[in-house]
Amino acid sequence: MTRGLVAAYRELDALIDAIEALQHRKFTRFTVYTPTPRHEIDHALKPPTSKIRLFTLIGGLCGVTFGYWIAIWTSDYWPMVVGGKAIASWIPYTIIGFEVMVLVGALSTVYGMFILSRVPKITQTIGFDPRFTGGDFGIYVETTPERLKEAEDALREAGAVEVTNER
Amino acid sequence: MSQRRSWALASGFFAIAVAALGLSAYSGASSSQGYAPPQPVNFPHPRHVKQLGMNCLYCHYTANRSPDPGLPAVGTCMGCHQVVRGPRQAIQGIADRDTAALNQLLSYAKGTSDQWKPIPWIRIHKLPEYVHFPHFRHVNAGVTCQTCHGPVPEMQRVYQYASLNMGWCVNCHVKGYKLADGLLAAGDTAGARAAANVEPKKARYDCSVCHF
Amino acid sequence: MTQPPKTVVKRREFLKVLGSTGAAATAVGCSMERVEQLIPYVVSPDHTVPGVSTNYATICRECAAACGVIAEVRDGRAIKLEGNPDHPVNRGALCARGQAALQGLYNPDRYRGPMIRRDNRLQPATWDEALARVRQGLDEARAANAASGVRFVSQHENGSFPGFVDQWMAAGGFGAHIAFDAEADLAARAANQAEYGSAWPALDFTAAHLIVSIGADFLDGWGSSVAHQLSFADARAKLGAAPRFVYIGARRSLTGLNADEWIACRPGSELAIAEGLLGAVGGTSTGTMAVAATASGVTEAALQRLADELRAARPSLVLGGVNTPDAYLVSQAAARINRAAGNVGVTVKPDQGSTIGGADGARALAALATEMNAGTVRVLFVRGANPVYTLPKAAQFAEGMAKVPLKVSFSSYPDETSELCDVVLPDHHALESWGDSEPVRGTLGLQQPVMDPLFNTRATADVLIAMARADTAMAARYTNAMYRDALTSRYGGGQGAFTAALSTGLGQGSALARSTAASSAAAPAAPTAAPQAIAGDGEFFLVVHPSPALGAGAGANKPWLQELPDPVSKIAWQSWVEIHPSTAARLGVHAGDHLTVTTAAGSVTAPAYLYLGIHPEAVAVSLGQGHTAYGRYAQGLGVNAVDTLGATYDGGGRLAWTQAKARVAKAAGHSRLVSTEGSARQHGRGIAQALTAAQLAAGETGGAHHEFIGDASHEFLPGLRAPVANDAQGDLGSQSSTKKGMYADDHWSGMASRRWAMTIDLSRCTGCSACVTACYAENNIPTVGARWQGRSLRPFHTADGAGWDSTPGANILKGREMAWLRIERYFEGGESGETDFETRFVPMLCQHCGNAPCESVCPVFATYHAPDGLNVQVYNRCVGTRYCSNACPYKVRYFNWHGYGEAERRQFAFPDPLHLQLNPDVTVRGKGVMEKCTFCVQRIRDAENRATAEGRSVEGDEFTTACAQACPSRAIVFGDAASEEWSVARQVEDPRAYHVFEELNTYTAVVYLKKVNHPGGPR
Amino acid sequence: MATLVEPLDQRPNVATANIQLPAVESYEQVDREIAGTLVPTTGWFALLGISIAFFLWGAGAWVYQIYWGLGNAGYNPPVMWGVYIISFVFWVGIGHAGTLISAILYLFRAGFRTTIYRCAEAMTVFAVMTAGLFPIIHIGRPWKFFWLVPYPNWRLIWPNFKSPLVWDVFAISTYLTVSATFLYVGLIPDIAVLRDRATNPVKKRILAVMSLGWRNSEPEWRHFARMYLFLAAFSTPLVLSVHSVVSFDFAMAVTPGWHATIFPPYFVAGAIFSGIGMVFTIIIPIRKFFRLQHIVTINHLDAAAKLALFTSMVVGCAYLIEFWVAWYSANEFEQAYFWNRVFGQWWWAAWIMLSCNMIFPLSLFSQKLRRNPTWLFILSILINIGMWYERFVIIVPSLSHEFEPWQWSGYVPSWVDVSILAGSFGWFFMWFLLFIKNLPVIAIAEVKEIIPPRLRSHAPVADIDVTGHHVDYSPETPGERE
Repeated sequence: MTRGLVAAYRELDALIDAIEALQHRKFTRFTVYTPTPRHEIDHALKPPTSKIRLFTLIGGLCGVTFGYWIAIWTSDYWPMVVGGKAIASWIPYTIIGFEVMVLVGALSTVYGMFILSRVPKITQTIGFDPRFTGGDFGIYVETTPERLKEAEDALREAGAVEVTNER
Repeated sequence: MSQRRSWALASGFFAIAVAALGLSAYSGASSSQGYAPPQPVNFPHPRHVKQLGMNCLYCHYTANRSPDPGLPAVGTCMGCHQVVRGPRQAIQGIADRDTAALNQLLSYAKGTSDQWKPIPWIRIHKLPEYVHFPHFRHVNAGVTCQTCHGPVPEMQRVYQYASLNMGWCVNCHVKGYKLADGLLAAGDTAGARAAANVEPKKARYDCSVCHF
Repeated sequence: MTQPPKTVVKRREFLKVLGSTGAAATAVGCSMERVEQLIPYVVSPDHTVPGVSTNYATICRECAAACGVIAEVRDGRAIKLEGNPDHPVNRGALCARGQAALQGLYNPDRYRGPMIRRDNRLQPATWDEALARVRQGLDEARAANAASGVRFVSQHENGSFPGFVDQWMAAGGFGAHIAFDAEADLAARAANQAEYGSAWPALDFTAAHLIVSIGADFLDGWGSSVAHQLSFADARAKLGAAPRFVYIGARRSLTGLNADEWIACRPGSELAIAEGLLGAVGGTSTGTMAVAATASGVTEAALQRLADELRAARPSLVLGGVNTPDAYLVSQAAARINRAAGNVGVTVKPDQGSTIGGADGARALAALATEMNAGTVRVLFVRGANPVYTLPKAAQFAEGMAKVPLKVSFSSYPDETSELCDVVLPDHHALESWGDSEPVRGTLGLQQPVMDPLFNTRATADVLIAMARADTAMAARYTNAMYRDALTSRYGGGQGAFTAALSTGLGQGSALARSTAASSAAAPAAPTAAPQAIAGDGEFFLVVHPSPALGAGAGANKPWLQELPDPVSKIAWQSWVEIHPSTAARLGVHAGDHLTVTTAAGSVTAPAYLYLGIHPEAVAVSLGQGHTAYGRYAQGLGVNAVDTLGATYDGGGRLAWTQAKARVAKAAGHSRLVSTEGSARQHGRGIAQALTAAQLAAGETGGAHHEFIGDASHEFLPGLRAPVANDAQGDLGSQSSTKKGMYADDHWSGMASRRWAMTIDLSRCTGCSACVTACYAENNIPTVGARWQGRSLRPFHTADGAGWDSTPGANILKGREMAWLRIERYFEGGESGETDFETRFVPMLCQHCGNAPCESVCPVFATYHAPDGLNVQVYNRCVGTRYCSNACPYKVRYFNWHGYGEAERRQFAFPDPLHLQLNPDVTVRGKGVMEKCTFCVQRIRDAENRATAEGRSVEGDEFTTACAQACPSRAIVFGDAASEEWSVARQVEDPRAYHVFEELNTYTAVVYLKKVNHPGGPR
Repeated sequence: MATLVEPLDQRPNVATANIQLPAVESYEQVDREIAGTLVPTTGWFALLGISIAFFLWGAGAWVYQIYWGLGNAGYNPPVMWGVYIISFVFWVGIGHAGTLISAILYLFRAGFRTTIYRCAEAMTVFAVMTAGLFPIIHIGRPWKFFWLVPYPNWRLIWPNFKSPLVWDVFAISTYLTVSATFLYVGLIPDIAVLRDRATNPVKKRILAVMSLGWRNSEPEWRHFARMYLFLAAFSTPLVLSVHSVVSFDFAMAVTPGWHATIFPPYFVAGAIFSGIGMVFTIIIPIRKFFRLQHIVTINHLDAAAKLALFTSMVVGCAYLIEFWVAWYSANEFEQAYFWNRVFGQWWWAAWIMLSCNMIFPLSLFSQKLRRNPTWLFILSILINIGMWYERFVIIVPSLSHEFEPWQWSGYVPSWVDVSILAGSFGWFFMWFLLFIKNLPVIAIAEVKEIIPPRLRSHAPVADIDVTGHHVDYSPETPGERE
């Protein structure tokens, strides 16, 4: 059974300090909120690179395969010559292949983003404060009840304007 | 929660709709297979073909000579029914005449032959005007009537047996017509057995063979 | 004759109207939602198979030539006319006017039954009423003791009918019968009769080394055009050895355009030239070259050169047939030249001449008009002829009619004359009635009904017989109840032989000659001995000429003929004034500016057409338009050139069309010419290629096909290679390739073994356009030029059609004519002031390319390449992107801009009963789809089906396309280029063969053979 | 303990073009000002009404045309394509700027895109929606349009994948889907902002659904940025391919004036050019009436103008090359056609095209004009006209002056053509107007990216930006409120 704290910060450097403080105190399970992506935060968190590229690759490959397949298969299914061109003529079919690759690739990329970043989310309330979409930065720390105090201190030291208890 | 369910529902409906569309398009749901309108004269095919063993070509007399199969003129009917008319008892297990149908016929054939009126049959098997289907070419190729028109000898009221969709035509043209199947459909089991290993007869499937 | 009940016809028409909408609106079998009835025969007739055509041999009555035709009848309705191959005159060919006879038969404006004038309006009546009215009129005439005041005017036709009417009139003790022929060159006939002893000797162009035509338009209306054209084309087909053709005249008619040299003379000076030539060839002549030169405005040198040629080239053929008052003398002189040059019996064969004769000209009618105005005429019968339209105002025919107590018309159409009549007893159409003709002496052409009468009409002959039998005085002489019986009884061998002869439409015997009494009254008055100069104030000679398509006006109610661009000017649905560009420049006139042409007799105003082929001192107007009645297609189009003519007649008694000088003034207004011509020059693009005889002899190809600079040279590929050319991947080219499907030569369908192709010999083609109309008839092509078929100009329109573009030919002005086969007419030379120029005619149709640019761009395979070499258009698959047309270099694809096939649309092209003519084998295309020449694929498939049914394969030259069948020049040859059985396979090997735009690598299946010219100059 | 006196990170968030927004101090201000633009005004309602009226008139004309047949359009065979295909290419072209700005410039890290890309992207989506209608409008049997789409059917036949029109179907639908997706995912964080600012519960609920529960958490941002990068990487070749495919509609036919290998690059350049033209036409009034001059600054317009100038020169170069090739090919058909295009029948259209696309844009060499919104607006209108006429000049003269002299013709549009063209503008602006009052027309999150974050050590905004570079304040530094 874990408890959570939500801390709000008005300044970027305060947030960075808080992150560093939590890391220093070996807190691992915390989420950072920021109105806009900042490199300073990445710098502080050093997160792993996103897995999204896999979705893109697989989607793209499926797409291009399907594109070529549908064109070639239908041509051979009922062979009709037009303009003295080969019945299954791969050269123009490259366009079909390409377009379908882009379509499927792009859609699967978006799909990947949804999967990885867990949107669509059902509820926004837990561990979140509306002001994080406005001007403020924030941290949501999940921890055991006994370390709750320690976490709160760390957050406040770093200059949290407000720290609230979740649940 | 509710959101997720409603989303699932929405996308589910969408998927079903798309599938249905695809299926209907594929199955040719737009065909009028099974169309069986009442005819001005309720002509009993079973009586004539099955019991009396008349040949299709007796009435549909140009099916082997012309693109049009031909319809019996009133004169053709009256050829027999000048004599064969009115009620009579069942004999030799052949049921009583269908006097109702007979009277329908006679209502068109009152008086002398120059006073007769043609029978306005309701068309059932209808290909669009841009398709050219030469009956005689198919009949001469040995395709039995029942292959396309179904068990007409069994039909008290004729209905459209096949879908008459393009895919239906093309399948036979490409895969070929199996004489055995045709004969079987025509009820000639012996012939079917004999023709068991006759090569399927293919036909040209170029568009300009039927569309021009 | 079979008697199929109307219901059958009704059913077919029902199907076809569905056909149109069906094809347009419902491509997924939704047509089932319509409940449709199948109406069988009541008693099925023998000899007819539903859905299979029956052919009947009969006679074409569109002009005096009386060609033999074969009528194709399907389920009780005639759907196509083709020439009768056995007929001595037309040998299987048929001209545009003959083809269009069907639209006379199915004309929507035909009288549906007898009419009687009540409260000054023609109103439907029963036959009994109408006949009673006529009988009453005759009795009154007799009672008044003025039986001679009963007169009969009929459209003269070759055969027994004129004689029959003569007899009838005689039997009743009535006045003379006038068998009127507005177009026939009676002067030439009279002159021929006098000089050769034959009204119309057979002309053998092939035997001649030089052809000189002095105004004789033997290809468009002068005598029997089809017969002449067959012979002329054969002569031209001798290529190097072909006769040189010199045309002398003020205007280059279609015939003139086919000449190697044109000597442009002043109208009226033809006689002087003829006399000059006559002298030069050693005949006894009054004229000299010098006189001729001054009179005609042609240099003496040119005439002298011609004379020398005429002396050198023996045998030659000189034809004289002008429209001036001198017509008789010119024909006479021409005949004498032939005699002097020893052509008689060689190129001119009096013994084989046809017997056309006994026709009366306008002069006879004018005389009648005088009588009518004098009030001595009590009853007037009119059949076929339309004097009120064809006679000049000066003759006062209409006024005369007003003074006649009873005017009876047998006309089928509400023309100007029958509109003035009191009783209309509509005649059968020629295709519904019995008759005969004597095209060649001793040979009888038989005319039989090919279908049941469409409307409540009766054959005039039968009506006359009935009237006679009802009349005590005449009854005795009419034992036969029907005209048919009269014919059979006259026929040697009687009933049986007659019936037998019907199968070919030809028999032995001779038609009933006109009784002397009648013909003396009708015979041409003594030919005017003295030449008449063409006078009148005004600086321009006015040349009036019959139209190749509309004749003197009879064709104007047939949409096919209205839609057919004039072979010379390429203008349709319109009248125009031809004026020479230099003259136009002088007057500041541009094409389309309205010109008023005024003579003493009257004036007409029409847009100007700048034409190199008209003498600079002359303007020309065509006959045929300007009807005030005669049905929806004729009425209110253009002007009637007769309005400018006075009552001047030529030696044969025909109205002298070119008779006066005229003032020409630019009038207010401008209207675009309804022309199908884009540019009249080919800009060196090698579409119509030609050789000189010299080049041909030297074995030159005549400036090989036109190429790009630095373009790789192509070996000539007459569409004979595999169904399609090889592709980049080599799939289609390599024998081993398994990726060819139906396109493999060894495919079980065997389709790829055939290669349908066509050759068109430009040295035969005369541009007569018979093929165009044949194509309309065969392929259900809609006519789009009628005034109500235009597009909408405003979003909202009123019932009276305001808001619609109702200019005649509105669609054609927008370039939307649908002719699958068009004749392109290109001029060569003549730009830099010289008089003479060359004309090349190119029939342009879908080339069925092996590498068709149109196919690969179609998104839905609506057009693609069939294994047997056809470029197929699948109407029901077409969605109408029109991309194919953009890609087509030949621009031979046509789009259905409106619902031309939908009865409920104002643009409907087949108003009842015209739709009965529609060919059941061809889909009526719907709105929004592309269409084009199919090489008559329906005929190909039909031949294949028949062959299969008979367990054989299609034989060489077994069938041909509609255009090739009709062509009176035999210029078009169609067939399987892959098999030596077919003559087309030999034709394509001709050294003159070329493809149009060969450099585009399209590998067309249509091969043109270069024209061969015989330029002038010393030889 | 880190301080930001020496920058934490040398990698800038965005490129260092001088695109700062000194007049924007805080994130809250961004939210406030941009959310503030969403209040409907009477002027907006008026414009919307006009657009809908135009749209309905055009739709009516189309129904009329379907009933009576295409004959009521101005087609004059052999000119079988006319206003509809011209407008199709025109609108597709417009549709290219959006993706260019949002994708290509993103990859190039061109910072001036930040404030205009949302607007351009929306424009793209609606322009492609408009363009997509025209092929359906122009075909003879619109009710059969679906036959171009490959789907299993009982006819057992499929579209012809060799036909450029089928390529179009694929290219356009792909492009519409991808650019719409691109627009939407870009909107998600901004919708989240609106969601949390919304007071009206209903509106809040809708926004909640649309924002998919976005919370601005760091992992979300991480995947988002990655996805955005890949989408951009996909859209870049896509945007190039789409107009290349459109150009194949012409280049694949043998018609003189069409059959040219230069067409794909030529069309792409033209498309981007016309797109930027339309962006100006749209963004300049917006920044004025929404009072956003301090966010969409003169510098941004200046940079975009340079891009317009560049593409204009590419297009102009293509025009000249066409003439040169016609001469050099010694192909008389080409030569005749091009002569006829400029000095013949169609000289007027050709000169409208040349002056609007090639000559007037040269004025952008002057910085004064580049920084003059009024001139940019006027010029953008000229560009739109010029680019419409470019397509006119490519399509109509080619078809009217082809191989067959006998079939040379002219072309005059009919009232139906014009109505439907007008209707298409109504349709386009209807959607666009609805968009700008319901969703942020400036990307909130990305604007926040380029303004300095609030820092505890109160480093004055004036002289430091997050890139660690110093800003020089010249008097005409843009952005001060008007």
